[in-house]
Amino acid sequence: MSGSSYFSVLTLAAGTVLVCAVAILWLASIRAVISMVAVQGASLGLVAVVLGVHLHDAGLLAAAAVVVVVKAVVIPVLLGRASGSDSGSRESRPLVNVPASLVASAALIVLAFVTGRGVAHFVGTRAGALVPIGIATMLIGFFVLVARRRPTFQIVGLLMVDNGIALTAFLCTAGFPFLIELGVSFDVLLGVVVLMVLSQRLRLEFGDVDLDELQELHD
Amino acid sequence: MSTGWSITSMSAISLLQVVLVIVGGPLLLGFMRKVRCRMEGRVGPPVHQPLLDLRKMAGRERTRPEHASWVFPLAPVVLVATTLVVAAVAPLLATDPAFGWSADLFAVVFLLLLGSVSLALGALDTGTAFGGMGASRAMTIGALAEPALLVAILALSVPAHSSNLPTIIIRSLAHPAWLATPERVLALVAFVIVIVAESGRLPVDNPSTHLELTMIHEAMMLEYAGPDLALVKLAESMRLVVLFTLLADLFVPWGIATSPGPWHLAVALASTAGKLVVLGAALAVFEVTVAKLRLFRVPELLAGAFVLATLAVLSTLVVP
Amino acid sequence: MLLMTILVLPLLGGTAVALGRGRTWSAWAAVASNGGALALGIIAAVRVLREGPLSGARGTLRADALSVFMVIVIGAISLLASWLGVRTPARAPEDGHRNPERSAVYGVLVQAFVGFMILAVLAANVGVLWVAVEATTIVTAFLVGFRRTRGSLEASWKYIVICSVGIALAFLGTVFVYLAALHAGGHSAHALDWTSLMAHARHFDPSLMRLAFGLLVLGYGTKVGLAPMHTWLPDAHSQAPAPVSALMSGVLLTVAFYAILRFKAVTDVALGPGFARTLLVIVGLLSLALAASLLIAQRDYKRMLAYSSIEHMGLIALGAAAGIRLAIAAVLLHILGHGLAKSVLFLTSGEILTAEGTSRIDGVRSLVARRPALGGLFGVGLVALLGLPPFSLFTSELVMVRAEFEVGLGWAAVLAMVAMVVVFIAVVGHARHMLLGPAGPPRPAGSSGVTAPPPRWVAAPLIGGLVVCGFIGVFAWPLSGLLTAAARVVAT
Amino acid sequence: MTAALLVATALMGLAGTAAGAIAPVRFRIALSSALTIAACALGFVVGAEVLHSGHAAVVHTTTLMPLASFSLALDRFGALFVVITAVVGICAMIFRFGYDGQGLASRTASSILPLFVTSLLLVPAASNVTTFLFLWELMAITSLLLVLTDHARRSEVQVAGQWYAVMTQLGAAALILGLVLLATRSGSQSFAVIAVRSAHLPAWVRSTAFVLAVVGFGSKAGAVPLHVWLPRAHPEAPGPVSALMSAAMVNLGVYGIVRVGMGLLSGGPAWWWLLVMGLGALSAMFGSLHSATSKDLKRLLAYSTTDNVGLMLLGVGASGLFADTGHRALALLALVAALLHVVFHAVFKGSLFLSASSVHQAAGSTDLDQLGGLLRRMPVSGPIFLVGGLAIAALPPFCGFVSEWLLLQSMLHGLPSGDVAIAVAMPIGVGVLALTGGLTAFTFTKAIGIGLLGLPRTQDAERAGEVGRPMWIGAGLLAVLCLVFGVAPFLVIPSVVDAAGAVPGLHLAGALTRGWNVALPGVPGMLAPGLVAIGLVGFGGLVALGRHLVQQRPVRLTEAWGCGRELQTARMEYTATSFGEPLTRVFEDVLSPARDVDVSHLAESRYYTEAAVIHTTIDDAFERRVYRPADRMLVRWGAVARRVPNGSVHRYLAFGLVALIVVLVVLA
Repeated sequence: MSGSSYFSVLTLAAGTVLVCAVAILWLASIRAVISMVAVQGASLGLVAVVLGVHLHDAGLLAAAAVVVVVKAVVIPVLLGRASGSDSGSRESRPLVNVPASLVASAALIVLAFVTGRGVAHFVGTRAGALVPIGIATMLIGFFVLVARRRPTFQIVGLLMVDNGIALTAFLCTAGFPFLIELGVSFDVLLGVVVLMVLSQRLRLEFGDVDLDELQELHD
Repeated sequence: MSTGWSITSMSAISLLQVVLVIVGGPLLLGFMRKVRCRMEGRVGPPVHQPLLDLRKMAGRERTRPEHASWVFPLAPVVLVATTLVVAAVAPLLATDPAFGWSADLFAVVFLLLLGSVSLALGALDTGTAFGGMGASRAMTIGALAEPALLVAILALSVPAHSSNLPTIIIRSLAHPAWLATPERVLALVAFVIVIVAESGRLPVDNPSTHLELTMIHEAMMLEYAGPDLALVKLAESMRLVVLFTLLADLFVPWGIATSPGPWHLAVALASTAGKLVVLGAALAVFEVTVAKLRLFRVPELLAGAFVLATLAVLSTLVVP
Repeated sequence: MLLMTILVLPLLGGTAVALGRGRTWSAWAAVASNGGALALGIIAAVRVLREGPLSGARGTLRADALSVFMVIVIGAISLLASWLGVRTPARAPEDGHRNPERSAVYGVLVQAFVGFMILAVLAANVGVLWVAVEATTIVTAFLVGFRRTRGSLEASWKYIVICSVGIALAFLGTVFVYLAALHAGGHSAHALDWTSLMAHARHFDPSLMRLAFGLLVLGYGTKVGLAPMHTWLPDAHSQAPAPVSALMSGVLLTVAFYAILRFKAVTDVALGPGFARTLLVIVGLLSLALAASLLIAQRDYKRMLAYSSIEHMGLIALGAAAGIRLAIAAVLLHILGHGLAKSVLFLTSGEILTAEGTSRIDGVRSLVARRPALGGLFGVGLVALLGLPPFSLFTSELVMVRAEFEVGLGWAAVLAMVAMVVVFIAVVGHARHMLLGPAGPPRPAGSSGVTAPPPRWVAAPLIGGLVVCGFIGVFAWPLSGLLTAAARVVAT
Repeated sequence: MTAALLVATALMGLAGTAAGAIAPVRFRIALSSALTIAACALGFVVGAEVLHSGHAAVVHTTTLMPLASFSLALDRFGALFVVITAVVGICAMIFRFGYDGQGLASRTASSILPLFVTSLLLVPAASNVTTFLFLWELMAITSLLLVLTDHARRSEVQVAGQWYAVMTQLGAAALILGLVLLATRSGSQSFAVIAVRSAHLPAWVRSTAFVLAVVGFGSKAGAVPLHVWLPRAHPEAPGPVSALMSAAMVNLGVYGIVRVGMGLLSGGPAWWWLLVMGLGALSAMFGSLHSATSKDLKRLLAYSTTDNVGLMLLGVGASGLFADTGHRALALLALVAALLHVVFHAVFKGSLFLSASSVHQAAGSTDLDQLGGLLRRMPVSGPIFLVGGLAIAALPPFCGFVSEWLLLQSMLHGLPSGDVAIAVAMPIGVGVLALTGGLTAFTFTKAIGIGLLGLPRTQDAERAGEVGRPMWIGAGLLAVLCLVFGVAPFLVIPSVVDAAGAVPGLHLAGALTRGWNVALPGVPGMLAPGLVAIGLVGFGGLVALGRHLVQQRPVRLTEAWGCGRELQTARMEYTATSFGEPLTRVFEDVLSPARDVDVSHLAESRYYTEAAVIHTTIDDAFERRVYRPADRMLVRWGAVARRVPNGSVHRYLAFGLVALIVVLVVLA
């Protein structure tokens, strides 16, 4: 792969991750959001593949495979199944409405680009220059956690934070040693599974809940 | 201490002082009563009437309220004993009675306080409302008089660098200029107020009243009879004499015997008698002209005395 | 081999529970396995002191004095917690009777929890440490929600979401550290080993390390319960079954702090001591202020204990900020002392909850008179927790204050002291209402079932925990060598 | 030798604790008390030996106190306090053999009491910061637990315990900060090293440390305005404990101020000592005023402790002031006066608290308005209280008189020194001393007169009888000491001079005693307490004899006359409230008493009154104006803070997002 095409593919993939993040913020339907998550996972995998090919790093390719399997296939499927019963439900009254969320996400992206410049500069590679995209994805994910009421949205937000960080990691260091990468992915998977189980249990015991109804515990 | 005093002469002086106080007390009271009566245009009883009263009381039966404990009969004894101890060691007639070195002004104050406390306890022991009332009022006044008294003593002690009575008197005899200093005058006024208050005279207390709600000292001795009553009355008059004599000796020490010898003593006796007569007459005249203060105005009087005494102390520091 | 055994033992206990389907003997087997871990930890400590750091599993595990100290802390508290946990599953309110399957799940999860914590402190590699800490989150999420009440599910949700985010931030920090290590010439396979990090730290890029350590403090600080990401802690601690609360408050928090401590050492080499100090002072004071403020009007005694944990984590952060050996030794002593006292308190509060049927402070009265054993334990535990002698928290707090003054953090120590006084006032006020007063007539029968005092075998480990806490506060010899050696690992 | 004994003291105390914890119920009290007495006896021997020889008893080990070391070094100054504690401890423990009230027999109390006594004994020996603070806090927590002994029966106990806990912790925090500041700046924990190096510390460090120490120790000593716990906690503690607290524990506050101010810091500027004198004056006045108006016997005694601590602090402050202006002999004199007052206060307050507990046990109350007539019913305990009361009122021939006299003398002789600070401070000091002296006489006239004399006011008081022998022996020993020290102060003064001489920089040319008498070197005249006693007894005997001779008929018992009342009943007696009423009125502005009048009318007509009840309650002004508002502020703050974490996971996550953004912005 030539240098410039490598970089444009990389940019495209990383950009897709960020665009998916913004899209998730925009969308209200849970089913659409889950498909966006799948796209985001796939793009993340693509980033890893491109980097792996470029650097001739077998470990990175293996990691890419794990990422694709876990984040683009398993988790979306699980999410879809878990929210099967209420897959038609929507985030009807987000804590921060969609226009304001989009403005906020723009601000977060600016913030990420300002604060990520130092790291990008330090990494020194062309891939490294894309680090702010990872940070921005993470921040938007965090914002989803803060601004959305549905349990599924929070799981998605968590995934976005994770994807953002994973993207940053790939771009910065071309990934961790494979075993650790595996452990990390496994942890993420388990975490999502646990959350899904919990949300199911919540629904079973208390019916359809918004998370901000969970305010029984406080001082 | 100045030399030349023998043990015998010192003991003799002490004995003389004790006798003077025992006999002089009632006589002083009688004299004061006479003066008052004269001023009020009455003849009044003879001067030695209080002595006669004491003798009569001594012959009566002793009684004790059935609920009272041993404190009740003990109180008059302690009251008299404290006064006698002061009379024996304080330089009333001469600068060196027996144990004069131990005659400390602060100690004198605490001894007299012991007497007051024991009388108050005796009054409380009767369990009557009047006993409690008298004790409460007497102790309140005592508590408030004490600061003024001690600070006044401090003012007198500072120039002499000692609170030892003979030392103060001897040093002020040696420095007559001290006597007219502002701190002396201020301390004198404070002293007088305190003595009036402590010994239960007008305007603080009216010793001749038996009007129930105005009594202070009288209320405390209501239950005493016979020799006990005599002791309490005697002690009251003795304290007055002791305080007057000390006042006179501290502020106008001339006449006090500074060396042994019958002549000196005779002069001292005469001068002391003269001072007592003057003081007694003055107090009697004063008592005729004022009315009794309300109980709750008394603290103001004593606070005034305290301020004067404090000023006295401060002026000892300002005026070298 | 030794390290591997320590790591595997609790898991063996867990296997036993699984095989025994949660029957009582298998629960006791788990207790024994935790005891064994403690004993082996002590043996490892002796060996480390004599021979230097141990390693195992082909370099994946490594134990220096700090690690073995943490192993001992984990061992001791897991022993206590699993001991009291023997009868916990039977108490889950919706069951009424012993449900073997759930007992087994409970036992296995607890043992896995313990195992992951041991892995975290024995890991030679930062990445493994991260994986282990994240794993504890997942395992405990089920334990927090074990009672399946609305409250416990809510707590469990908050716990896992907040901690996952936090730990993700720690991962980002780790990524940056890795980046710095690679640029400083570390080999990718071992660049994240503690030894390698410490060796190359001098060449790390300062601005990157600043960002990395900031993220690490924020991220691991979430698990430690440091403000502002402490918010999961009171909910989770108050809803989890008592032994789980005890484990979480007693060791999980400090295992996460162990990570901060390690990274602080790296940061100190890279940046000098000033940066990490500033950061830790800020979070420490923030946590203290917060804990003090929220304890004043606290209404739930388990939450009270949880906020007290936040307070103590703040103190530990301040101690670590001082950073000198004395301070670190005191921090470690505090970790052990707090772990013991807090776990005893949580376990006791579990017994109180079972006996009284409420965790509200105003629902519990005259405990000392009505239930002398529980009231006494709770009272003595609070005395220990408030930093009064002879318990070790007194000594460690005093030494931390000393160390703070020595490095010029006297002002922070003064503020901390103010917060501690407020905490003291608040806790004493609450404790007074709970513990003191007349026994009065027995409560109406409907309110709760158990009135009998806890059996001896329940009281014994609790008393033992407090006795140990007092012992290490008075006597220096068994621990001071290990403490100084451990402090030397991370303090300059 | 002394070191070994010191260790033995500690071990004996711990054995007492063990005995209290594990001995069977039948032997529990006997065994733990006996071992505690043994510990006190050993402590007494060590203290006496150190006082006598001047060789410090030194114990040092690194086995105790992790990350620090345990170190004791008992010098003469500390030894004095050990001896005091030992004496009070022995008497209190003897008392305890017969005392069965207030839950002191429980296992908890039996095991903690010896520990409390042991920590009291060891605090003055501590010679490094960690050891000192450890023992100090041990003393605080054990005493707190002992105060709480009777919590189950009276809710006041809980309140008292809470006040005590909070105030003692405030003090401890100040103390920790002050001592640690001193230790780190001097580079050593050891008191000896600090004492050497502190002179080179910057002035602000020295002053800060001193002020913090004054706050810390002042709160333990019960100095106003840190006293609020004392009038609550001392009365609620079981008898022997309140005696130990009032007679031994508060002393250690004075000990600490002297140890830090004069020992570790070797004296300081005049304002330090004016501060101490100011606190002392305030405490003395406030304490004596409140004790004069209290109607509960133990509360009255507790306020009187504040009063007496004030006098001690006056002496200590005067001493420091003199030392600062170079009057070393005067400084020593003032310190001796203060320490002598510490000794005597321990003796009379110990006997007062113990006999007040006897009264409590016999008559079931310490409310003076429920007592009366007890002197006849308690032929031994009554006189013991009487003696203690006369001693505390500084009346000859009892011991309080001697120390107050010395205090007055030290102030008198300081006056001409020409220093402005002294010139202003001393007259005020004398005034305060005098006022409190008068008020104390008032107070104890009331306590004795209302409590012990007259008619019993309740049936319980009517039925009261003498308490068991151990109780009056314990209290009686102290009462005997009141008299012995009052008549023959030369027995203690040289030791106190030695103890005060251990404070660096103070020395006295000559002795303070001449034969049986107390005399200042180079000043004519002296105090002859022995002579006064002989005079009183002699003249008293003569007067009594004379009375007997003039009237030999037996005394007739009569109904009290009372200006002609037909029937004397206890309802007509003056109560403590009415006794204090004139004083309450005089100081109305300071005390601001609250009066409630409940009038119930006859059913037939509301113009006729059936009964009128007047309640006068006097709150502590500092409690009302300072502590309660502070508490309210804290509560309000807590209520505000509680609203921030509202349980919403979104809000919690928002905290995190903000924190993350801050981290990114600041650090990246």
